[in-house]
Amino acid sequence: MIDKSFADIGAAVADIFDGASIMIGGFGTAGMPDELIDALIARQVGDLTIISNNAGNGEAGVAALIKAGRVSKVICSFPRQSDSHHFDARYRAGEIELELVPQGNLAARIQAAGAGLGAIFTPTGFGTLLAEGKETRTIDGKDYVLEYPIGADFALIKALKGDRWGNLVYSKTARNFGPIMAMAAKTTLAQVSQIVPLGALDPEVVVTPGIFVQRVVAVAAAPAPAGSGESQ
Amino acid sequence: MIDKSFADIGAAVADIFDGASIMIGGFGTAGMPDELIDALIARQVGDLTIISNNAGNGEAGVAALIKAGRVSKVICSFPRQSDSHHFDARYRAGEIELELVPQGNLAARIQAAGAGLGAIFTPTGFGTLLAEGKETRTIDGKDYVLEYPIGADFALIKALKGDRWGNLVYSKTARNFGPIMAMAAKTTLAQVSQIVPLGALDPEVVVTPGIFVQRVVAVAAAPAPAGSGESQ
Amino acid sequence: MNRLNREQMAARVARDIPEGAYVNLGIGLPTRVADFLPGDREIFLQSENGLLGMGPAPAPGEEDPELINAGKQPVTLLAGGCYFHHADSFAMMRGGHLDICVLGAFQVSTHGDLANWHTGEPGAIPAVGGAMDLAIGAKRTLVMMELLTKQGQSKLVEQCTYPLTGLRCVLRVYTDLAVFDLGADGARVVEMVDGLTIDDLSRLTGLPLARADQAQAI
Amino acid sequence: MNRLNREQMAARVARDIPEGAYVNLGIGLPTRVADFLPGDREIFLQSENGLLGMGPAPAPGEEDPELINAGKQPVTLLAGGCYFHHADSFAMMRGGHLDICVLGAFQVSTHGDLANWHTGEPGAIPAVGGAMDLAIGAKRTLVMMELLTKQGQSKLVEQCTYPLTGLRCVLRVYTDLAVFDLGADGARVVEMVDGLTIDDLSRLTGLPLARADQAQAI
Repeated sequence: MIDKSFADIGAAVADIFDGASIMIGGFGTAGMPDELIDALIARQVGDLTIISNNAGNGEAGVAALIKAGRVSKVICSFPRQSDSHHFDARYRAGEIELELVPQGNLAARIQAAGAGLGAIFTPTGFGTLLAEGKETRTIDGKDYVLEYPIGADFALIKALKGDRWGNLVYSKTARNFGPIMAMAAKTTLAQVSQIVPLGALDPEVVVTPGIFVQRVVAVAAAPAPAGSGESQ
Repeated sequence: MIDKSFADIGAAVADIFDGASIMIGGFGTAGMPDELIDALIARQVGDLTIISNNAGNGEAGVAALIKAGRVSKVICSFPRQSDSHHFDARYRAGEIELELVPQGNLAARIQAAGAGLGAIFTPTGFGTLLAEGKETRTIDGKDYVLEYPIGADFALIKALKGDRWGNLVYSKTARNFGPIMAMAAKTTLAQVSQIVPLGALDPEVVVTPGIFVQRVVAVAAAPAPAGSGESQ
Repeated sequence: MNRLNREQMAARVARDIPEGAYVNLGIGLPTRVADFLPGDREIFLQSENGLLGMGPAPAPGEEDPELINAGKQPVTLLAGGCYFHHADSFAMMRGGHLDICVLGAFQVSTHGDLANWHTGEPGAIPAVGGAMDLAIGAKRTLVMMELLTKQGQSKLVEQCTYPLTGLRCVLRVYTDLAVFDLGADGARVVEMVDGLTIDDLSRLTGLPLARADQAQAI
Repeated sequence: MNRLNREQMAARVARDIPEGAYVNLGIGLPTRVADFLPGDREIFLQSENGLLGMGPAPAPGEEDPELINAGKQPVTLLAGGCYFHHADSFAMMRGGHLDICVLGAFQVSTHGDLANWHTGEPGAIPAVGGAMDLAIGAKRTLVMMELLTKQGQSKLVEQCTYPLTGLRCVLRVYTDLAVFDLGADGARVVEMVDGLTIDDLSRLTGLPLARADQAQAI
């Protein structure tokens, strides 16, 4: 019997190694796998390359990982936020390398990695600083930049429900990068609010098929923040 | 109020023109939009380029369109089937041009068109007849072929349910090319078994967001063939 | 001279968004356009973090941390809206499926180059988000901005001096003083506020400006 | 000499598919492997027309025309299976997510080239389907075929003469007479049926054949 669920979140991250590349889902705090990141912080691995839309905000999630000094490089589209002070400080101190990628190129490059493409000509960034030195081509009168896939050793993502085969469904805009990161990483860890019995997820509505997910960890749903309504 | 539903299937196809490129969903007969194709046949337009996985089988769907002499070119992965006699005859008579595309390249090129990519380096077909004359490149030690997007003037697809904004859900393996063709065509026509009120489709389970669909036509669900069980 | 305030600018942009349009409103000032879309017009707002059919802000106490817009503010979803992942969301944007995108800008050139992501200041931490994708993807990319900086310099320029977001992508600029159509021939004034002349605008911007055939008061 | 029949070949392949493997079984002979997968082993069958967790054929009268496999035969879906569109399906195949793909072949070369889509006959209508994607995408591409044609010619060859499906993609070939591992060094015999020698196989195939270190009877 195949059971991808892990009762122990520490065991789920136990093989993440020094120097690993790690995709982390989430857009802002929506879909940020805080508990998996906390478990990763509890392990003493560093020199990590983080691929995520943001470079952390506030004190939890990617920000906590950066604060703990475990990150040597960030590949993201939007590092600078009003509360990205942990990234800002490490970056200004020269302790973190930044590869800035337009958000659509980030999504497309992650998807390309999952789909096995060698490279893609993308329309975004042509003629800008972020395409400097990159190969370009005019196709049918439109200009494109050649971009390469972004894969990773691990992906840490957050979904709503999962089953023991790794099938996942998400909640609202917390879906964001989860499905494509799951496809692009060698090993994908999903934290979910609930592990449901096999067959409980309608096969028509599974968003991430289990083939893309290696480990599923149930975490208690966070208590709704004061003043917030439902947060399933 | 935006209402993409068409009560008259003939009106839905009324602007399809001579020489148009038309994507047609379906894998075998699953997901084949027979009623839309019948409506198209009833119009007297020809010289059509059809993009579909197969080149028709039996007497209905794409096969009927070919039989009626409306098709001058087929872009597909698998034209030859035991009952593809209408295509076979026209092809052997030199009346239909065939562009044979590996199925994964077909899917990826359609998806690339919908996503606005200029071209993609794909792993499939390298070193084969189907890549002859195409640009190739070795990336990270692996060989790829440069392939260009495939878009179309129209897509005719079959879904299970739709709403007046064009949101769609599908049935089982009848989903196949529908979602990506909807994204790649300038005008997408979806036939559905049922048009449901706005909001009746769970926003988490919509497979094709309405932005990709311009027209929705309800057709009576076909009576289940003798000896077949449920066919929603 | 009736310089438009920010609400009036947002209302002016909203007027040009037809029923049925698929629209992305950029972070900041463009977000306000939503407040001025008439309730009897069905318009589809997309947010690049994965939703289409975005509704207004939730009532206090009804916020859901997993239902936010690209500016990370709590929003709602209309009946008929839906969610999707980031690659599909940017396929909408980059694949030409959005009818209109409204963006803020540091500078826009008269031939439509856009600079809105980076001041280029040494030491500034760059952040681009979806700006470059939005700039080049929509059928019509519109900019709304005040025409002049606080120091009185024109943000409509012959050549952008800030790092570019996209080339020749902006079709129209809505400002507090005038509306401009842009193109290979340069900027044409479509509308001006009362009491302003083309000469005034040319002086303020330092640009040769033509008047569109159908130019009128805002 | 106990030449394997087709059921025995399918059973032999099935033995090598471990629990938890994600597997695509090609149209034709490979489809039969499913019948020999032990019921106590959870193995995930993928079909490129958009399903994962494929179950056995439905009972007569229970066929659903919208639930078919890549060979267009009616199938079922296991609890825990799911549906997806064609681009995601081929991402599974081409992105290296499948552990094993089992294909039929016209010819396989000793260094792993595969020819299984086209006889190259003039006048034949070519059809490729997903063959080229399957050949190059899975972590392990396996072939099952009879070693000799009806005319007695070896289908394991030094160089394929039929048009290629993929280059250097086949790792192992299961035949009715022997199992071969392929690679840059050529073919090595992993198993033979009782009563056959390496010399017999070399004579039948016309190939220099090495015996794998762990070679044994099938």
